[in-house]
Formats: sequence, structure tokens, C-alpha cells
Amino acid sequence: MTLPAINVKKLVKRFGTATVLQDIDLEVPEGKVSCLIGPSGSGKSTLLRCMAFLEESSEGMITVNGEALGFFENARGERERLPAAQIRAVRSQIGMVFQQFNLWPHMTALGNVSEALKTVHKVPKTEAEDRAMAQLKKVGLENRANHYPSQLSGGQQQRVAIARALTLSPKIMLFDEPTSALDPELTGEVLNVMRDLAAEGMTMVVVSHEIGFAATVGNQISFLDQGRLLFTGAPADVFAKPRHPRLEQFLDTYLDRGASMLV
Amino acid sequence: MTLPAINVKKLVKRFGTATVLQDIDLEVPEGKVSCLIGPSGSGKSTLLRCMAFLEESSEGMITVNGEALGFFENARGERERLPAAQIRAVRSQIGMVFQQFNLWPHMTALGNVSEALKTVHKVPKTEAEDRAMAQLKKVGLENRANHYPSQLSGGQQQRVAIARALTLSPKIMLFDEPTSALDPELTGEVLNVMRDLAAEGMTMVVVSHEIGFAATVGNQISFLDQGRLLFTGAPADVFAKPRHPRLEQFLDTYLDRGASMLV
Amino acid sequence: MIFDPNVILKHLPEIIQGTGVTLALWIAGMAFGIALGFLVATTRRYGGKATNVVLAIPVEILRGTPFLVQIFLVYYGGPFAGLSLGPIPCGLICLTVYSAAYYSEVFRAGFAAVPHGHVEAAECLGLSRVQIIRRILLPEMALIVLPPSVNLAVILLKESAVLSIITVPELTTTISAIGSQEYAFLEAIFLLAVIYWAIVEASAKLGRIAEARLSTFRFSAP
Amino acid sequence: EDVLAKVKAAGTLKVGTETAFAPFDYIDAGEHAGLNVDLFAEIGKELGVKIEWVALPWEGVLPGLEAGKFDVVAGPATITKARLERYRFTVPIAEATVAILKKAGAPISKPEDIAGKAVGVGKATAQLAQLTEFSATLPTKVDIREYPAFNDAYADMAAGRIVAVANSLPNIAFVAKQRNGAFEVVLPPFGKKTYFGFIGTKDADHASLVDAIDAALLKMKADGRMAKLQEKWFGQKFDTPDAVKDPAF
Amino acid sequence: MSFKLFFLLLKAAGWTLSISLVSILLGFALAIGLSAVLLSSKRLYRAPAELFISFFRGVPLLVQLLFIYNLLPFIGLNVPSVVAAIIGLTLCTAAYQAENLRGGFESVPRGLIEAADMAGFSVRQIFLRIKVPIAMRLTFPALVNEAIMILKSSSLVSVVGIVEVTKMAQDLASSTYLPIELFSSAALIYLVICWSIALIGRYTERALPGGVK
Ligand SMILES: Nc1ncnc2c1ncn2[C@@H]1O[C@H](COP(=O)(O)OP(=O)(O)OP(=O)(O)O)[C@@H](O)[C@H]1O
Ligand SMILES: Nc1ncnc2c1ncn2[C@@H]1O[C@H](COP(=O)(O)OP(=O)(O)OP(=O)(O)O)[C@@H](O)[C@H]1O
Ligand SMILES: [Mg+2]
Ligand SMILES: [Mg+2]
Repeated sequence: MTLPAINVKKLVKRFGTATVLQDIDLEVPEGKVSCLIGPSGSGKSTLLRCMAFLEESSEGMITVNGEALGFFENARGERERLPAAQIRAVRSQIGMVFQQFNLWPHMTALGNVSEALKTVHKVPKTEAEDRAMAQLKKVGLENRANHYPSQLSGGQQQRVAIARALTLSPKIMLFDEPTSALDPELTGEVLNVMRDLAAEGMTMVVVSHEIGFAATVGNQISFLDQGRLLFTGAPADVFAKPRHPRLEQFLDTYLDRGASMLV
Repeated sequence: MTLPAINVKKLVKRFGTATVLQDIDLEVPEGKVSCLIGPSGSGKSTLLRCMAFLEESSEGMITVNGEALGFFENARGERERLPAAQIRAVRSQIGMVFQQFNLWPHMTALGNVSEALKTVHKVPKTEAEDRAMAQLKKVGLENRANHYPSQLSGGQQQRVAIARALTLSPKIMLFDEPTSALDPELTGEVLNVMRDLAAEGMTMVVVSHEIGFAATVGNQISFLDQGRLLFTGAPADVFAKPRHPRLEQFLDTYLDRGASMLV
Repeated sequence: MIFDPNVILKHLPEIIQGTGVTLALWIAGMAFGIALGFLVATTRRYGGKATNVVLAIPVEILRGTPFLVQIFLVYYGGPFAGLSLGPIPCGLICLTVYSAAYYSEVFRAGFAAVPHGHVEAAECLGLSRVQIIRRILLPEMALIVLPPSVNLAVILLKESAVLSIITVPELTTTISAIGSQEYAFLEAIFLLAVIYWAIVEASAKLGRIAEARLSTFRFSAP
Repeated sequence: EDVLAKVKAAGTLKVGTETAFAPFDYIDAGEHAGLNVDLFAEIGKELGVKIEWVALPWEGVLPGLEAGKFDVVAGPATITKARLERYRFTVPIAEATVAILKKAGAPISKPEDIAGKAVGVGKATAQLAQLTEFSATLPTKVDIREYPAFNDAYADMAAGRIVAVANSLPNIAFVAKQRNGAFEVVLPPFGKKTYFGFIGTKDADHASLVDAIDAALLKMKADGRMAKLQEKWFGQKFDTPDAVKDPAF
Repeated sequence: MSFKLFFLLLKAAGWTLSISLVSILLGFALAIGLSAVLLSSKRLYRAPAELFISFFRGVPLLVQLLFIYNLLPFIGLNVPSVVAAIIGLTLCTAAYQAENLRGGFESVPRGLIEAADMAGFSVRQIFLRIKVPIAMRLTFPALVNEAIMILKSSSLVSVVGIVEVTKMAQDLASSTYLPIELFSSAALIYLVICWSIALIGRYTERALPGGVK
């Protein structure tokens, strides 16, 4: 077995006194699509945000391609924070796509995608914009480059957000419910872009209510409930013979409404 | 055939120069559940709002249990507005439930439900509250009577909204995407209340993305696209052999994702 | 009493000068106030909890007391504490500090109004804190802070009339002196009202133009 | 409509003044006090009315009189030619000749020594006019600072922003006495001999009222009450004329 | 500084408080009327209200007070000091509050009105039972702010002859030569009052039922 792209070990996350994640152990295989499912408030977003170091975990370790993210265990077995430069280096391997897109409203699509290249990597303007344009083309938006976010549909905005995350050539992409803020008819275009990415072998972690996507594209599905990881396995195992009663109950609420469609 | 509860004839609705509804003919059968489906922007909400006289149609006629709503055709065949009192009388047969619930935030659940009885119908306070309480009980919220909307979950708020519409004993209930502002896990409780209503023989018109609900509870399904009513029929006809190519395409986006769940 | 426009014409040079002093003090006080206020707001946001609380104290004191009392305290009390300032420096300093307190709150609200996700998106892409402030927060909140800033500017212009009480030779001082010198009280008060009103209307108009320019890229919030 | 009749009918005489002009009007530990308070108490007795005080900043006092906010102004104000054209003054109640009050220790021993120095004076006052005139006769001009009220000028002198204040002798004598040691009066007065009077309007309606106040003041002068009050507030009495028809300037 | 001086300041604070309070209440009543006019669809009705607001928001309160005190007598309205002070503060705050309320009325979500419409409410019932309470709730924080502003602005009413806290401190400072102590005490008194208003405001706001989300 190759090294996992992300390795989460004994992760605990507390907000104040509330424990939101409890002893999470998870291996995200390289080049595969891992999906996180679970009821609202179960900790999916928090786990994903820990992987992006947008939240600092309270205990445990996360490694990205073998390198520690944020914290490491020193010689005396204590948890210690890494220097900022090193955190930035590890983090640069990760791209994140948010539920609310979080495009910067004062920049055009092209501006959004090229910004980090220009400010962070000091790439000359024309080169940065060429590279940004290439990414926009990839998500099918080359003809929307000069539109501001407010002039784009939700699906288009989310695709710009994906292009933005891709420009820095991350090795891993994290998606937090990338389609749940979209109208049902607009989710398709975003899911297609994600399918393409998966086909190219991008390592992806996707929090999603789109069980259809999880079932068809996901290589691994993890089920979280009340801050605990109750199940991790192949999609077939999840849908074919749900073992854990809580998972069964969770899927019921979906299958009930999904299945009735075919009555 | 009995008189239809709502009869829409040659309805046209324009906003400025844009024609949003074009030649709509629709009969809503009494005691049955009619569902309106269609892509975003197709005019579903506008049609429903015309039935509630929240929008004034530009051409055509709507009758409610045989009585003209808003406009009538006079002796010379001209369209004429009815007097306000008459509009109010016809409209009082209709209850409306909105996507965003639209509960009044400064009143408790009980206040919301009893308000119209008290102010509009001058029912004494205690009687009004007794009747309101009975409605709250019906939607399973008798123990939440003194909560303000902000203290209720989305599903509970929507049930209060349904109770509010029911207190005035309408003959017809209109629902505009009653569950689409709710978390997936919370839609169930609202759909159950609607199922109960349907079982009691309430005439209902439901705009919904919940194709599962439409398929199992609906007696008639109408498909709108770009302001035109392309299809009206029984659910079995809609799902079994979609004829119209646009309808087929529309359903595909749902079925694709719904079906894959069972893969 | 009859309205005599000749009084105004006769003293036109002084009136123009007084207007100039008012405008200069107002604009300078505001410019320094905006700079200081921005500094306070960023320090409060990024300086940790303790700094935030410590800085809240002067801000709240300045916002909770009348400008007039602040001027009196500095102008008449200052010398007893070894701070002897002439009317104009005293006026300018008071106006600066007073506006800084209010502007810092405007900026704080501005920072808070930028969705946190926009900052997180920038963090994920490796932008540094300074880059995030400069490239994301500032331009994004410009539109949000513009209307309250214009409002505040108008309030400050009007507060600057209070400086007449410590003899700063600004508009109110000048015109009321002319009024008592010429026994032309009606003309004086009327003229004061008109000039202030004109400046306020002009700045409000400018503010609206700036807002329209800024919001071209944003038809509606996403 | 005759104002005297109106005042008598209402039973109150409204008097406008500024309360930052010791010893005529000032706030002593929160209470309005001064020569004016005592004088008007007597005038009130003579007229058989109560006195109602309206205290405003000096700039607001004369407009207030013209607007009819009160019947007469206590002030008092120096009787000058320009003012006589617009207002009617009562019988003089004190001398108003201008002198210099300096900060103790300041190198000023005679009025001319203020040349080139910062000197405070009330804005739009007769004292300002005299100081300006005096300054013009000196080799280097005086740096004249105008204040809304004389109290502000005294406060600034205490604060060290100015070294002297030009004001009428009775006022500065009182201030020097009050702030024993901090301020000193520079003698002799440099100004022309002038007098203080209360101010009324010239219109016919007010004539009877000002006449009645004049009569009351003359009566007090005759029976020694005026002199006693001057002693009380200035530490000396003044020899004032019964009327000033032709002021020095 | 003696306690006696502080006590005098406190007594003067009575004027500060009472004048501000009366002005806020009167101003609010006037503001409701003004905002109703502002929301009218007829330009002819709106214009005078807009002019009123533009004047009272565009001219310093100091000048407004002088205007009212010294110019009203020329049109035959000779008002005493207290009345002039209250009129000045009232008109000024009404202009600001009317704008706030207009904003509040405009941001009552349409859906809440439609829901009332569906239930058969009359226009008047919708205004009284739905719009007013919700608009009040929405503008409440702005209202509390405005109360604080007026309280601070009341330091200017000495120009029409009211001896409130600031003027008292000024008078006392000029006879006692204790400006630091007196003006600091005045500042303290204002702070205590303003913070109390803010605190009560926040408490009341939390106690008020449901804001619009
Ligand atoms: N910043 C925070 N402070 C305190 N509690 C938080 C914070 N963020 C999240 N939580 C809590 O942590 C728990 C998990 O939240 P999280 O957002 O990870 O859930 P989720 O699985 O993503 O839910 P959803 O499907 O609704 O997005 C919730 O109970 C939430 O209230
Ligand atoms: N007040 C209005 N003024 C102008 N155009 C309007 C107005 N309301 C709706 N429209 C337009 O009418 C069309 C139909 O809108 P409607 O809200 O009825 O669609 P819908 O089918 O309910 O869509 P959705 O599923 O997104 O709710 C849209 O193109 C919309 O932009
Ligand atoms: Mg989440
Ligand atoms: Mg709709």
C-alpha cells in the first residue's frame, strides 16, 4: 500500500468545552476520492477544516504526504507547533473549495483565480493571467473571465472557486458541500468538473449530501456521527448492507425520498 | 366531473415587458393534491401567487370554486376588477404556505396562529387561542406554543406556518416549495403534515422540488417550462413514460442522482 | 429687523477665510482620524484579546462624552497638566482623536462584515496577513464602510462648529463675530445655516457618487 | 403695548445677562451672584416685581434682547457712541475705564509694557476696541487674543497662554482680589474714562420701563444704597454721572 | 475638588437628563409621522419631509438652537429657554430617527406582509400589527444610539440659557480654577449616563421578542 495522501491519527477537536471530534483515525488514499457523510452537526466540516489547517486540532496528528501539518510530536512525545513557514509549505499542497464559494466580490473571475499567483508567488501579471485563464478553460468558463462573481450563476461561481484552488497546483483538493448552496439544476455542472478531476487522479476529500455522487464517484466513504467516525469503507459496502444502525437510519431519510421517485 | 376547486383559464402574466406565464390552462381538482414542477425560473411560484392573488394576472381568468378571483369578464367581454370586499371573500377560501415560512417574528407560535382570528375575525382572545391551539396540536407543536419563531427549528417553523394558514379553515391550501429552505433531515416532519392533510381530503397545490413527495402523494402533476404548461397528468404518466423531451431532460437531472444512490 | 445682504458682501473675505479654516480643520482632522482609527481597528482585530479590551476603553470614553466636554478638558485643563496648546492645534487634535474613535468602530464593523470565508479562502492560498488586509479586506469593505464614513464626516463637520467656543477662528466664530459687530444676528445665523448645509449636501452628494462608482462591480451581494 | 405695564401685570421683570462677568454676574459655588443681582433685587423692590434671570453666552444676550427674550440686559456694557445709536442705556452703575490685569511676576509695570505681548480680551467688547486703539499707539503691536467670555481669558492667563488681560478696572480689581497672588492689576488704567450701564432697547414700548429703572437707580444713588453695594463688590465707590450723553468714544 | 462642586454638577445633570428624555420621546413621535410621509408614493408629500430632514441633518445643532431661540420671535413665537432647547433637540433627533424608521419599514420582509395579506388583514391592520412592531425591533439599536447622541448634544443647549452639566462645569471652572477636575467629573457623569442607556438598550433588545433573520 502506498503512503496515504492525508493521514489523520487520534484527532480530537474541542470548541471550548464541547468535543466536536473524538479520536478520528482516517487515511485518505492518494489519487482517490474520499467522501465524508453524516448528519448535520456531526463534525464533517470541522474535520475537513482541520485537514486544511483552518482549525487547529486539540489533540492528535495530521500528516500530508508524510509531512506533519501544523503540529508534530517532539522527542519527548509532546505536541509542538511547527514554524509558520513550514506550515505554509505543507498547506500549499492543499486546495480548498467552500460551500459558499467565498469568491472575492471585488475581483473578476480571472482576478480571483490569478490573485494568489500574483501576490503570493510574485508571478508576473501576464503569466499569472495566462495560467489563470488555462484553469478557467478547464472548468469551462473561459468566456466568463471578466465577469464579477455577482454576475455569475451559483454553479459558475463554484467552478471559478475550483479553478482558483487549482491554480496553485495542489496535490489534494478538499470540498465542503460544494453543491449544497446551488439550485438542483445547477449542481450538475459542478459535479461534472469534480468528476473530471477525479478521472485525472486528483486526490479529493468531499463532504457531501450528494449521495449519488458519493456512490458513483467516491472510492471510499466515511460516516461521521456526533464527532465519531463510525464507518469507513467502499461505497458498495455502505449502500449494500449498512451494518451500523445509525448509518442505516441516516441513509433511510435519503433513500425513502429517493426511492419513492421511482414508484 | 365535479367543479374544479381552482380553474385557471388562458392566464398570462407579464412583468413589464417580460412574459413570465403564457396561456396557462389548469384545473385543480377538488380534494386532490396537484403538484407543479419545473426548472428554476419557469414560473411555478408566479402561477401559485396568481392563484393566491398575490400577483395580479395580466390576462385570462381564475375562478375559485366557480367564483371569479380578482377579475371577471363583464357583459361586453371586457376584463374588469372586482370590488375589494368580493376579492377578500374569494381569497379567504385560500391558505398559503411560503418557502421562507414568513412567520411574524414578534409573536409566539400561538400568536402567529391566532392573530388573524383576533384582528380580522374579531374572535375573542380565549376562543381564538383555543382554536389556534387545536391547530398547533394537529401539526404536533402544542408544546411549542409559547416559543418565538427564532426559538424553533426550520421544520417547526414551517409547521407553525401551516397551522396559521389552516386556522382560517381554507378550502384550498397553496404551498410554495415548503421544504426547500429546510435541512434534508428536517423536511420529513413537514412532508408528514402535508401527507396528513392530503389524506383528510384537503385540496392542495404544491410547488415542489420533492419529486418523491410529488410521486407518492400527488394526484396530478403539471410541468412548467419557460412560462408554459407543457404537461399535466397522473404521476404514473410523468415518471413511467415521459413524453415531452424537455420533461425527460428535467427529470433526468433528478433521476440521475437519485438512482445512482441504489447502484 | 430686516435682512441686509450688504453685511455679507462687506465681510465676504472674512467669511471665505472662516469657511477655509473650517474646511481645513475638518478635512485634516478627518484624514488623521481615519488613519488613526484604522490603526486602532487593525490593532484591536489582530492584537489579541488584552489589547482589544485595553483599546476599547479610550474608544468608549471618547464615544460616550460630548465633544464639547472633551475640548474644554483639553483646552482649559491641559495647561494644568503641562499641555498648553493654542486653539487651532487643540482643535485639530481633539477633532482627530474624536473622529479616530468613531472611525475605528466603522472599520471594525467593516472588518466584521467581510464574510470570514473570504479571508479563509485567502489563507488557504497562502496570502499573508498584510496581503489579506490590503488585497481582500480593504477593497471588500470599502463599499460597506463608505456610507457610514460619509455620515460620520457630516457629523464631524457639524461638531467642528463647537470649536468656536475655544475661539478657533472657523466659520461659526467668524460669522457670529460679524453678527455681533454689525448687530446683524439674523443675517449671521441664516448665513451659518446656509453654508454648513451647502457643505453637508455637497459631501453627501460626493459620497453617493463614490458609492455608485464603487458598487459597479457588485450588483448584489453573492 | 407698554412694556412697563406688561411687566407689572406679570409681576416679573426678565433680565438677560451673561454669568461670566465677575463681579457683576458670576457663579459663586453654583449660585448666581454679583452686583447686578443685588442691584436688580433693589430695582425689583422699587417696581414691585420679581426678577427672573436668563443667563446666556454674551453673544446671545443682545440678540436675545432684540428678539424680546427679556426686557432688559444687566450685562453691564460700556456706554459707547456706537451702542448708544442702537440701544438705550440706563443710569451708569460703575466706572468702566480699561486697565491691565497681569499674571503675577510678568514683566509689566505700566500699561505700555504690553507691547508685543499676548493679551486677552473679550470678543466684541468695548474693551477690545480700546485695547486695539491703545495697541496702535505702541511701538510694537500687542498680540490681541479675543475670547468669548472674560473668564476664558483669565483661565488662559492662568494656563500661561497669555500674560495679561485688558478689562474694566472694577472687573479686574475683583478678579485680582479673588485670585489673591496669582494676578495683579497694573495701574494706572490706560483707557479713556468710560462707564457701565444696563441696556434696554430704544423703541417706544420700552421707554417707560427704562425710565422706571433709571428712576430706581437714581433713588438708590441718592439714598446711598448704590454706594454701599459698590463698596461691597469693588471695595470702593465710584463717582458716576447721572447720565452719559456723549461717551469718550 | 469638593463634594459640593460634584453635587452641583449632579444637580445640573437633572437638566441634561430631563431635556434629553423629553426630546427623545417627542422626537420619536414626530419621527413616526415623518417616516410615514417619507414612505408615501407621492413626491408632493415627500418633498417637505425630505427638506425638513435635510435641513436638520445638515446644519449644526448649535446653529439650529440659535435659529430657534433668536429667530422664532420674529414670526411671533417667543419661546422660553427650556422650550427652545427641547424644540431644537426634538427636531434634530426627529430628522435622524425618521430616516432610521424609514429604513426599518423598508426592510420589513415582503413575505411577512404577504402572509398578513393572505390572512385578510386590512392595510391599517398590517401597518399596526405587523409593520410597526417589526420596524421598531429592527431600528431599536439605532434608536438607542440616537438617544445617546442627543444626550451628548444636549451639552450645547447652554447657548439658549440652560445650565446643564457642561455649562455648570464651565461656570464652576471659571470661579474655582479646577478645570481638570470639573470637566473630568462632567465627562464621568456623561459616561455613566450613556453607558447606562447603552446597557439598558442592550438588555431591552434581548428581551424584545424575535428579530427578523
Ligand atoms: N467555531 C465553533 N465554535 C463552537 N462550536 C462549533 C464551531 N464550529 C462548529 N461547531 C460545532 O461543532 C459541531 C460540528 O460542526 P460541523 O460544522 O463540523 O458539522 P457538519 O457535520 O459540517 O454539519 P453540517 O452538515 O450542518 O454542515 C456542531 O455541533 C457545531 O455546532
Ligand atoms: N417581481 C418580478 N419582477 C420581474 N420579474 C419577475 C418577478 N418575479 C419573478 N420574475 C421572473 O419571472 C420568472 C419566473 O419566476 P418564478 O419565481 O415564478 O420561477 P420559479 O419557477 O418559481 O423558480 P424557482 O424554482 O427558482 O423558485 C423568472 O424569470 C423571474 O426572474
Ligand atoms: Mg458542514
Ligand atoms: Mg419559486
